[in-house]
Amino acid sequence: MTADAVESPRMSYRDALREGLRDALRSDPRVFLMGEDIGRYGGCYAVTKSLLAEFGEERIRDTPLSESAFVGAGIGAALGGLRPIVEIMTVNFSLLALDQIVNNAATLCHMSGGQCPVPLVIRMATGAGRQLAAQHSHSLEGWYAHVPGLRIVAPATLDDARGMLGAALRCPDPVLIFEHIGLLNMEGTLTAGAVPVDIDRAAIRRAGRDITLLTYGGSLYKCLEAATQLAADGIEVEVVDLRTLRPLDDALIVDSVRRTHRALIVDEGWRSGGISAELGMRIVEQAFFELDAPIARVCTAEVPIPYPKHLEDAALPSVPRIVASARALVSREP
Amino acid sequence: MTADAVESPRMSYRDALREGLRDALRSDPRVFLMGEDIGRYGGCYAVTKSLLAEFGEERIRDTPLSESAFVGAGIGAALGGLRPIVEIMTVNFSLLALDQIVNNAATLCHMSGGQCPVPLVIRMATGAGRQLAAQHSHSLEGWYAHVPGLRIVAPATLDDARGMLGAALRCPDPVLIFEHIGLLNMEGTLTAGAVPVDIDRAAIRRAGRDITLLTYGGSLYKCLEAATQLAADGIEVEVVDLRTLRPLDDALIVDSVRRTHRALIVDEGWRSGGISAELGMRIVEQAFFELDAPIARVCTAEVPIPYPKHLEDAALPSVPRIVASARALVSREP
Amino acid sequence: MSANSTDATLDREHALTLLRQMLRIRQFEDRCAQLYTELKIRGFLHLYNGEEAIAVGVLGSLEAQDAVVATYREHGHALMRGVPMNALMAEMFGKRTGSSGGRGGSMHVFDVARRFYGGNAIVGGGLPIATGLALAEKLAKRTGIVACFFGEGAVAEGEFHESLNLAALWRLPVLFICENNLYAMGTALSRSESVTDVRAKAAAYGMPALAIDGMDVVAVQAAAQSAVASIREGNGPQFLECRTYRLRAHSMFDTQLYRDKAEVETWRARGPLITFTTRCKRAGLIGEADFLQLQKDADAEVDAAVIFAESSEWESVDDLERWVYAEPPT
Amino acid sequence: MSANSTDATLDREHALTLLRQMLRIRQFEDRCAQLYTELKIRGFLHLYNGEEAIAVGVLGSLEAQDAVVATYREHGHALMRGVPMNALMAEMFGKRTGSSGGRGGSMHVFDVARRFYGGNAIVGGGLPIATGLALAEKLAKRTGIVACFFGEGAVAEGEFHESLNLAALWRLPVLFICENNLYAMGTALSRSESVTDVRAKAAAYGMPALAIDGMDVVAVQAAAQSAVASIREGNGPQFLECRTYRLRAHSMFDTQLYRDKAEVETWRARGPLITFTTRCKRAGLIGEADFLQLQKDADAEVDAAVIFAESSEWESVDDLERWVYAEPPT
Ligand SMILES: Cc1ncc(C[n+]2csc(CCOP(=O)(O)OP(=O)(O)O)c2C)c(N)n1
Ligand SMILES: Cc1ncc(C[n+]2csc(CCOP(=O)(O)OP(=O)(O)O)c2C)c(N)n1
Ligand SMILES: [Mg+2]
Ligand SMILES: [Mg+2]
Repeated sequence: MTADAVESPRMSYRDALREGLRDALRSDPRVFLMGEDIGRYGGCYAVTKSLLAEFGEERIRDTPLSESAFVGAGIGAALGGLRPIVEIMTVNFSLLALDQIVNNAATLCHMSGGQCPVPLVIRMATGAGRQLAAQHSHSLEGWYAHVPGLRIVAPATLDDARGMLGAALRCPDPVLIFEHIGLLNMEGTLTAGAVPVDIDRAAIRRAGRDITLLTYGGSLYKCLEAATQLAADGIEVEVVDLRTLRPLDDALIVDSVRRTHRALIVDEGWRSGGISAELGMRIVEQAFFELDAPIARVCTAEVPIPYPKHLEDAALPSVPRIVASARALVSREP
Repeated sequence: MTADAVESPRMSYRDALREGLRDALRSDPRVFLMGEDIGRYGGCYAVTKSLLAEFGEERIRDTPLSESAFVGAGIGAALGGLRPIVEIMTVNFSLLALDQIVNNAATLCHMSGGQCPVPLVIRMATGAGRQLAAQHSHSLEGWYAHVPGLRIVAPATLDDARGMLGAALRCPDPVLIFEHIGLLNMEGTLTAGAVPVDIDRAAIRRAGRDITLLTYGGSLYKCLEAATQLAADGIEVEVVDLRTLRPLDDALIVDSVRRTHRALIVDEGWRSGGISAELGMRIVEQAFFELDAPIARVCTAEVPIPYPKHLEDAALPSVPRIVASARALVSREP
Repeated sequence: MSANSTDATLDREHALTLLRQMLRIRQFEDRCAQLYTELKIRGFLHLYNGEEAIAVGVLGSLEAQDAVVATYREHGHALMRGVPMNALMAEMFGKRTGSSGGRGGSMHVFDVARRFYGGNAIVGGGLPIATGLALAEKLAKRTGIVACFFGEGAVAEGEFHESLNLAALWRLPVLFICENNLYAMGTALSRSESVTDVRAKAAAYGMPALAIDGMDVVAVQAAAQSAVASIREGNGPQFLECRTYRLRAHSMFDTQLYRDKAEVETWRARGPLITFTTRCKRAGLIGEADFLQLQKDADAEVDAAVIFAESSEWESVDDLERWVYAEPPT
Repeated sequence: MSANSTDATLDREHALTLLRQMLRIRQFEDRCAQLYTELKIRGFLHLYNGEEAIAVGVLGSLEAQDAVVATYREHGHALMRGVPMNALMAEMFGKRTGSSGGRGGSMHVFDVARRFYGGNAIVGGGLPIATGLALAEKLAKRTGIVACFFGEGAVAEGEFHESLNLAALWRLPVLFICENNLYAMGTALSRSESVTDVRAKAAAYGMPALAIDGMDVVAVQAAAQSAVASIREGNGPQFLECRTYRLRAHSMFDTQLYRDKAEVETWRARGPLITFTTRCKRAGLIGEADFLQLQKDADAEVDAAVIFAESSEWESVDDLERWVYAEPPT
């Protein structure tokens, strides 16, 4: 056994992301990173700190503020045989690159008859909760999941923070990785042997028989906390971490709901037209007659996120709202 | 009575759109139009033909190919007291202006504490069906409907093609109008006195008691045709034209489903995470126990739209697929 | 070409005014930094320390009819535009009495009565809006002009180019002010632009462009006045590059690994407040007592603003969804 | 600066080659126009009539290792890059034997074996991709260069500027070729750019830029060869503006209200085929018989391509969802 395999030290989600980047850069010379302030500044959220020193300017490329050009350049570099990892500082700025993502990355393989797969990885920070207000608090990962040709993943654990990147790089398709800013300081240890991970399947993070909570990313821990509180009342909650938003792991999702007969979806995206609606419809389409209650959702209020903490908190999914919704579903007569 | 009030001549949906523009330009000096090739070229789809001659260069403004700048300039002009109508040639190019639409138009009113309403109208052509392939065939109106702060409408009839623009201009919020390219040549007559119309409510285009078809835009006529075919078998279909995708007219939608107990959603958008999912969840949330069958969807296949006609047809919602899905739902035991 | 100011135009009154305006911004922001460590102000906080001469020089050259578009680093611009310090401080706290009702915070100060249109936190995102505001002036046949501020980092954004072209093509009344502080977060201009003379970009659109010492408030004011006059006469947009330096971190999260302490200290000596004070004293226009008095006045105003903000109410959670869509005026 | 070609460099073989290449494109497209009216080709069809000298001159200067990115007006580029006419015609028909398997049609011709990366139908959308392909060449320490074609209308797009800056900043091996045919659909360049000399845009990024007569195939080739050589040596990107004219409508839906017939006729006389043929005949390099033979050969090739396309199979509807995601190579 190598030194890497001994018990892992405690580290943060941020550190785990960095480990994933380091693994990738070390193991494949075709891999390089580009994005705004990832080098000299050390990354807006310090995820890429110290990578410039280790890997040098050619592979850790600070870009100008030109989201469309450097995302498109990532597509081109992927077509040219490299394995680019593009960091868009936050999902909020990715709107400037949407043409490249939707009209090129997502279409090239299909419209060229399979000639142009785009093995590109785009990482971006997502989510609210830090009082950054309306233009800096979007959660658009579920929105991106509408687009065929893209794969969308959201690591919620340290193992996934480290491991999903490698899986994304092995995938021949464009993969967008959404890293929730609320998780960056979360500490834990990596599971020995947890790498490689897959990016196709959901995971049950807590088993239970009374109700299924479907969630992902930053909301996972709110759901686990809600499950603990509900357990005190004898309500056994199953918590599913979706992990991938496109494709959705219908098999696991539907199987869980078939067992619990009730589903509550928790999503930091806006409610209308979010991934929460798609999850609900998948269940309706595949397990309608096994439901004992309507499917419910706890999502972000349909507002541009306001700055003050009390208003931001009121807008986002919260443990009390999750607990109350779950309780209401469970108490409904079948 | 004026000459305008006598029985209307036959005209196309395209003509009706143009009439709406003419009404607006004539009645309010603050209204002006800008967009690519709307003037000298006469509009990519000839909607704005002859307006330059009538209203002049100041009010019919050909723009450079700078989607982000001229959409943002529309926002600024609206803040400056004008009533701009911005034409984005097609929804496909609107991705280049998404930052302005989502980060500015949709947020300014809320984040300024109500000081900055954005009375901007953005029109765009949408939809597939003309063999324009993967980058020119998007139907993203349902996607846009995810964003709080925007209003999304889709005229499907001549009356709405003419009337919704005026209603949108009277609305103090940013309104996006999606005009389906498949309807442009559709002919009919305007209903006398149909203007003004509202942009808040859905409309029942055909009443029926066995199943509700929820649809909008270009798919409306496929649904009406399917309803005719099903009527021959004694299945009475209610066809709801959503008209507005944000906000959705929950009251009418839920009321219809409560009467028919069955719902089929027909949408030219991609299936996963489309407006179809949101419609389904709204019904689940509000009328679950009144459903006699799972809710079903007929949407566009999850592919970048291919060029050849047989493949494009296979990808899009079609009358046979609608008929088959409706029949399957109706035949299910309650 | 590069303009430099002479003291011929300065008198005591003018000197006191400029100094008061710069000091007011500086002291307001110093207090904000402190309030940030006390957790009274949260989110992102971007200070203007070192760049005050630009807002003071440019905005002092505008009229009430003009409009202003700024970035997330806009406290100085807001104060100069007449946003009351109380309302600004309350906005920093997120209180209902804030200039945006507390909704926006530091990055989104709005005050439509004063034609102050934000506070935009997307780099480059304000330029199209400013262009549209200018289009409205032109189409409505009004005589206002629009001042649009942005950093040199924005020059790399496509929206910058699209907007400059549109404004020049349509000869719109906009003054584009590039606050060139040499860094965009940690990225030096030489790492983001192949040609670091940003005037070359304006030239590609045929827009008159001038670079000036952004540390010299008199030079900025002189350049702004002549640009504004020309724009108001209908000669089309202009571009003003103000060369400056951000003396503090990009935001409160920045460890400044990307630049030397020595570089910062060199620039600190060239800071707009210190150089202007020295110059006015040397010219005998003001004395140390004047300076102390201005400081005291500003301090008192800041104190009062903090008390106002502290004692203001929070917006009710019940109003969270208000203003997603406009309400008819009551 | 503006370059013009001399006939000193031309010999009979070279003349015949250039003429054959231009004629092949012209006749292929003339047939496409006819097939469009016969409803065999559908969707948008953008013809290159009048601009053939550019694709012939530039692409004749590349090597197999180089990569190409073009627009929706790319039939000429595809043919010159070696895409077999059969596969190209089958693509126009949407048949399985087409260069993109029929999926793309006229606007999306791909041939990765020949490093032909589309066929992009978003104006300006190809420039970032070309920049990235060039980055791959550089990082992989290969010696290929990338030729990126676009119209003068694309100059107004933000993506144009972002890409030029990035390519210049990182000294990437790209040749940007602006096919300036004076109109973007119905919008004349003077109505879309405040400065109509597009070389000024390249200058703002310090990129060497040359404007040439895009109707003169020899001049295009000479300019392209020297630009390609310099880029291949590692001197960074270059910009070539080819001044040309679109002799037919923008697409098959265009009624051309925006320009005079007389203007079109003036340009027609300056068309690349007619001028080059005349010139070669005058110089005694070719005779009428040569010309007729080339025409006949091209016609025969086009005839065969139509037969190939007609007799090819449609892709099965069962494969509709294939290639949304990549398949492992079999
Ligand atoms: C489109 C976009 N990309 C990235 C960011 C993150 N960001 C915020 S400020 C900033 C630096 C901007 O630098 P500059 O324009 O020079 O202004 P300065 O902060 O120096 O005043 C960056 C990268 C953003 N807000 N918007
Ligand atoms: C982003 C975008 N906006 C608009 C269009 C519609 N459109 C297609 S071609 C074209 C004109 C482009 O002109 P130019 O770049 O000069 O190329 P040309 O057609 O003259 O070769 C337009 C506006 C588009 N395809 N993409
Ligand atoms: Mg800066
Ligand atoms: Mg052109």
